[in-house]
Amino acid sequence: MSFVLDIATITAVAAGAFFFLAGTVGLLRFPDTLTRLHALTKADNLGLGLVVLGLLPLAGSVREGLKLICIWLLVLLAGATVSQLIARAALASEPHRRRGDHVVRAPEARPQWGSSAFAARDDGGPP
Amino acid sequence: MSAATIFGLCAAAAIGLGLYGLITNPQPLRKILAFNLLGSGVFLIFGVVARRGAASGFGGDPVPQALVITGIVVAFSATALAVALLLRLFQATGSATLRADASPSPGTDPDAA
Amino acid sequence: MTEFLTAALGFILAMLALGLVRILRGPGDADRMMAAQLIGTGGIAALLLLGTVTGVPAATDVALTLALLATFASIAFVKKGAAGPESRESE
Amino acid sequence: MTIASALEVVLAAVVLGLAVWTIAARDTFSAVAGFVAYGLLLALVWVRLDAVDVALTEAAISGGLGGVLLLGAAARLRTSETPTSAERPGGMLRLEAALLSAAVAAALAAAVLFLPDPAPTLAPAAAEGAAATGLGNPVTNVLMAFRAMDTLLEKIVLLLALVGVWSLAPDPFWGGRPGMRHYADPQGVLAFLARLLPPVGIVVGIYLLWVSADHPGGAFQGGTILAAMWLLVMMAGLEDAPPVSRRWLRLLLTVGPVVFLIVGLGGLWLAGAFLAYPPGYAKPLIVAIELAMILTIAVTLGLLMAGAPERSVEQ
Amino acid sequence: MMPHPVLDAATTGGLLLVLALVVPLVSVLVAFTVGGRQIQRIALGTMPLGLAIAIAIAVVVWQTRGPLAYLLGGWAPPLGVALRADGLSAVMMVITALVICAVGAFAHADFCSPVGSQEARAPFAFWILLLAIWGALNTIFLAGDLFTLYVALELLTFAAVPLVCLDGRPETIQAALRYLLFALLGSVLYLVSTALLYGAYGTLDIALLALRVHPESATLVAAALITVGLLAKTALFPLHLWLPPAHAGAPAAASAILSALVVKGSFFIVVRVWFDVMPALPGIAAAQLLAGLGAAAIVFGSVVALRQQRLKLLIAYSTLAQIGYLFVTFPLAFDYASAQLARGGALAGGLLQAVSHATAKAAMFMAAGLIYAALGHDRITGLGGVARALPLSVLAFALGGMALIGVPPGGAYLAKELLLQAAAETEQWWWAAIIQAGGIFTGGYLVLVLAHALGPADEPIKLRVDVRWSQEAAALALAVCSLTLGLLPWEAYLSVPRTTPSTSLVFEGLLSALWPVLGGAVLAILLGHWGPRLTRAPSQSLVAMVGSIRRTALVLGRMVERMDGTLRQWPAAGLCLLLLTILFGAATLARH
Repeated sequence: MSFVLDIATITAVAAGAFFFLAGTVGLLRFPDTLTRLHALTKADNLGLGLVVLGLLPLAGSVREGLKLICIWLLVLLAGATVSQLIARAALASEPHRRRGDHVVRAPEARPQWGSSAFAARDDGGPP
Repeated sequence: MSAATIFGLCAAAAIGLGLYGLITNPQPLRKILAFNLLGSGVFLIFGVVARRGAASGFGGDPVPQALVITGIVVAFSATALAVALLLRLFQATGSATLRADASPSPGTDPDAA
Repeated sequence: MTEFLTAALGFILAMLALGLVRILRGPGDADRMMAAQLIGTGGIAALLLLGTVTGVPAATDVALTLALLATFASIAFVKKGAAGPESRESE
Repeated sequence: MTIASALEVVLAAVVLGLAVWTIAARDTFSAVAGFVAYGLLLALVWVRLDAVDVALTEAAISGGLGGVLLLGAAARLRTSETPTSAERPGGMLRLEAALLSAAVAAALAAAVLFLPDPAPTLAPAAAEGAAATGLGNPVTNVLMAFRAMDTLLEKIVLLLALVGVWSLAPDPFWGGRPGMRHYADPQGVLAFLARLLPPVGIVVGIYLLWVSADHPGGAFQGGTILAAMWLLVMMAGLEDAPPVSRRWLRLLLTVGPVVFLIVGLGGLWLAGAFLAYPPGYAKPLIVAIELAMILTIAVTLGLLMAGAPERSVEQ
Repeated sequence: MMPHPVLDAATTGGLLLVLALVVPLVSVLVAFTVGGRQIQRIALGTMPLGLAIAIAIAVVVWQTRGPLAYLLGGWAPPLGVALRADGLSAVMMVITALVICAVGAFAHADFCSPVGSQEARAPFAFWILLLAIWGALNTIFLAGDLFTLYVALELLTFAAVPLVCLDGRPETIQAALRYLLFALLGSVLYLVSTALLYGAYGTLDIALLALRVHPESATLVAAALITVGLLAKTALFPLHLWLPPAHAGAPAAASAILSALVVKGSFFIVVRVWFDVMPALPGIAAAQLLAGLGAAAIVFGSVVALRQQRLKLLIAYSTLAQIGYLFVTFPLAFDYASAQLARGGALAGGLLQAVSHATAKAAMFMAAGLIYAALGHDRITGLGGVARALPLSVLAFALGGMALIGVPPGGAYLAKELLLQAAAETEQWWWAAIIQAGGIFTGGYLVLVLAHALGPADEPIKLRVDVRWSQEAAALALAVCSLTLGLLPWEAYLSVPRTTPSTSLVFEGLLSALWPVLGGAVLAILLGHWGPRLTRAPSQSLVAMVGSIRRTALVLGRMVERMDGTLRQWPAAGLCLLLLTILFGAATLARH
C-alpha cells in the first residue's frame, strides 16, 4: 500500500515539476506581457495542484490534507482574479501593444473561467 | 556546511547590500527599501543564532525567534511611518529628496549677509 | 523519498529563479507584478515540499498565509499604479 | 555536500540574487517588486531554520502588507524619481561605500562563523518555564510570559507609529477619514474577490491565533491577515475607512495593550509580580490577551496602511 | 559605587520601577482612547504623579545605598527581563521628570485644543508623544536587558520624529524623514550587535553579560556596531546630519524635549554598554577615539553655532557641541591599573554635564521659542531691544547659558571640576584643554546672543503676541535649576567627593568662569554675525585693528562651516558611519 502511495507521490510531484518547467519556459519564450502572464498562471497553477496531490498521501491527518487542498483552491481563486487585474493594468498602460480580439474579451471576462483554455489563441500571436 | 553557516553568510551579505543601498541611493524610498533589506539580514542573524541553539526538542532557541517577531513588528511600523512622511513630503513639495540644500532649510546660507 | 522530494524542491526553486529573472527585467510594471504571482504558485509548492522534507508540518500554515496574501500586493499595484496617484479609477 | 545543503545553497543564492536586484535595479518599482519576492522567499528560509512562527510573520508582513505599502508608494512617487536620481553620488564615493560596506559585512560574517560551539541557548530554560504556563508553543511563551514587557512596549510602538502617521494630516481634515476613497466596479473582479476572500481570511486569521498556544501562530500573524482582508474590502470600495475620531475606533486601537496591562497589573496581587500569571490561569489569560490584541493589531495595521486623515467625514 | 548584579531577587521598592514605566504608558493609552479636549488634562495630571514616582525612586536608592531591582513577571534573567535602578538611573529619571513637567507647563498654552473644536491635531499628537517619550526614557533608564532597551529606543525615536514636523512645514517634514531614516540605520546596527551578543553568551541581560563578556570576534564586532549605532542616534559628530534641522525646526516645546532629553537616552545606553556591559573590552584607544569625536564635535558645533544667523539653529548647533562634551568623559574614566573603564569621578562628571545640559538647554529653547513667537522671527542680528521687551525670557536664556559655561554653583561647574580633576589624575592634559575650550566656546555664543539682545532696538519692537508669564516662569525655573544643581548631595548617587561649598571656593569658581566669558567675547566678535552694529561701535580704531584678525577668523569659520555642510550630506555621513565602525573595531582588536 505504502509503495503504491509512494509511486503516486513521485509521479504527481514529478508531473508538477514538469509543469513548473513548462511555465518557466513559457515565461522565457513568450513574446509579451499577456502571453507570459497566462503561461505563468495556467501552468504553475496546474503544477502546484499536482504537487499538492502528490503530498496528500504524506499528510499526517485528514485536517492537514484538507488544508493542502484549501491552499490550492485559494491560489486558484486569487491567482485567477489577480491575473485578470494585472492583464487589464497591462493593457491600460500599453494599449498600443496588442489589439487582438482577446483584448476586448479580457475586461468583460468574469473570474469564473479561472484557468480556462485561453492559451491556444495566444501562442501564435504576433510579437 | 550547515544551514546556520549558509544563511549566516547570506545574512551578512544582505546587511552589506543594505548598508550600501542606504548610503548611496539618493531616493528616500530606496533608502527605506534598503533599510528593510538590512533589517531582514539582521533578523536572519537572529535566526541563525536561534538555529544554532536548538535543544530540548526545539528546532531552535525560541528566545531569539521571539525577538525577531518583535523586531519585524517594529521594523514594519518604522516603514509605515517613513512612507507616510515621504508621501507627505512629496505632496507638499512635489519632490522627494533628502538633500539639505534642496529646500529652503534655514541657516545653510550664512554668507549671504 | 526524501531525496526525491528535495530534488524536486531544488528543481522548482531553480525554475522560480529563472522565472524571476525574466519577470523582473520588465519591460512593464505588469510584468514585474507577476513576480508575486510566480511566488504565489512556485513558492508555495516549494514551501509545501520543504515542510515535508524537513518535517515541519506547520509549514502548511505558512503556505496558507502566502496563498492568502501573496497576490495581495498585486491588487495594490492595480489600484494605485495603473491609473495614477489618485486611486480613484474604476475597474 | 549533501543534497540538503545543496538545496540551502540554491535557496540562499536566489534570496541573495533578489537582494542584489533590490539594491541595484535602476527603476524603483522593479526594485520594490524584487523586494516583495525576496520577502516571500524569506519565509522559506525561516521554515528551513525551523522558525515557523517567524516564517508566518515574514510571509504576512513582507509579502502582504509591506508589499502593498511599498508598491503603492513607488507608484505614487514615479514622477519624483528622475530628478532625485540626479543626486546619485559619484563613482568614487560609491566605490568607497561599497568597500566599507563589504568590510563591515565581512566582519559580521566572521563574527557569525566564529560564534562559540556549542552555542549557548535558552531552549532548556524555556522548556522548563513552559511547565509553569502550560503553553506548548515556546515562542508564544517567550512573547507573552518571559519577555511580556517587550511585547507590551512593541504594541505601544505600533500605536505611536499610527499617531505619527495621523499627525501628518492637514489640520482641517483632523478627525476625518484616512487616505483616498477607493472606487471600483461593484460587479467587477475586485469586488468579487473582496466578497469571497475575507471570510476565508478571517477564518485563517482566527485559526492562527487559536492554535498559537501550542503551535506556530499568534496574534500578530493573525492580526496581519485580518488587516489585509479589511484593506481588500476598502480597496474594492465596498467599505470606506472610518473617521479617525470615532470613539469605537479609538477603543479598538487600545483594547489590546489595555487588557495586557490590566492582566499585568492584576498579576501584582494575584501572582506576586507585574506581568505574572496566576498559576493554572496562564493559558486562558494569555488567550484572552491575544484575542484583544488581534483586534487592536488588525485595526492598527489597517489604518497604518490607509494613511493620514485627508478628507472630511462626509467626503 | 560599583554595580553589583542583582540577578534573581527583587528588592524593596522594586514596585516603584514598574510604576515608573506603567504610569506614562497607561496615560498614553487613556489619552488616546478618551481623546478630545481631555488629552491635555490627562497629560498634565500624570506629570506630578510621574515626578513623585521618580523622586520616590531616588529616595529609596539613597536609603538602601544600592540598586533597586524588579523581575518582570517573576521570571529571572536570562529567561526573563529585570528592571534595575542604580544611582545613574535615579538621577536621570528625576531630571527627566523635572524637564517634562516644565515643558508641560510651558506647552500648556501652545498646545491646547482651540475653543469650539472637539479635538485638534497638534495638541493630540504633542501630548501623547510627550508622554510616550517619558515612558520610553524611563524604560531606557531602568531596563536591564539590551533588547528591551532596543524596543524602548525605537519607542523614543517614534515619539520624537513626529514632534519634529508638528507644524507641517515641508522643510520640517524633510528634517523628520532624515532623522527617522538615520536613526533607523543606527538602531539596525544596535540590533545586529544584540544578535551577536546573544549568539555568543546566550543572554542579553546587562548584569549577566557583564559577568560573561570576554574578548572574541563576535564581541568585538558587536561592541563596534552597538557603539556606532548609538552614536548615530545621539548625533555625535560626524553623524549629526539630522540634528540641526530637526531640533531647530520643531516647535519650541518639542525642541526643548528633543535637545534636552531624547539625545540623552541613547547617550545613557552608550554609558550602560561601555561601563556596565563591557568595561574591560573597548580599551583606551577606543575611548580616545570616542573623545576625539567629542572634541571635534565641540569645535565644529561651536564654530558653526557662532556663524548661525538664527537663534534656534545656534542653540541646535550648541547642542551638537555639548553632546561632544559628554563623550570626552570616556578616556578620563579609564583606570590604567585595572585597564578598564571605572565608575569614578569622570563618569559622575559626564552624567552631571548631561543633566545640567538637559535643564539648561530646555530652558534656552523655551526662551528662544518665546522670543520667536513674540518677534515673529529669530534672526540674531534683529534681536536688539528684546531684553527690554521680554526681560524674563532673556534672563532665562542668559542663566541657562551661564549654567552651561560652568558658573558655580551650577551642575556644569561641578562636572567641569570633576572632569578636570580626572584629567589631571590620568595625566591627559589635552582633554583638560578641550574641556576649557568648550567653556570658552559656550561663552562665545552666549555673549553673541546677549550682546544683540541687550543692545538697543533698530526700530521700536512691537510684540506679535503677549508672552504668558507661566511660560517664562517655566523656562526661568529650569535655568535656575541648572544653575543650582551643583548644590545637591550627589554623593548618594554618583561618585562625587563630598565637598562643603565655602565662600572662597565659590569666589574662585566665579573667577574661573570669567575666562570663558572673556574668551567667548573675543570669539563672538571674531566669528559672529554682527550686521551693521560692529561698524557703529564707538571706537573706530579698534574696529580697524580687529578687522584684519576677524577676516582671517571668518575665513577659518567659513571653512569649518563648509566642511560641516559636506559632512551633513547623506553619503558622507553614511561613509563616516561605516568608517567609524571599522575604526572602533580595529581599536578594540588592537588591544586584544
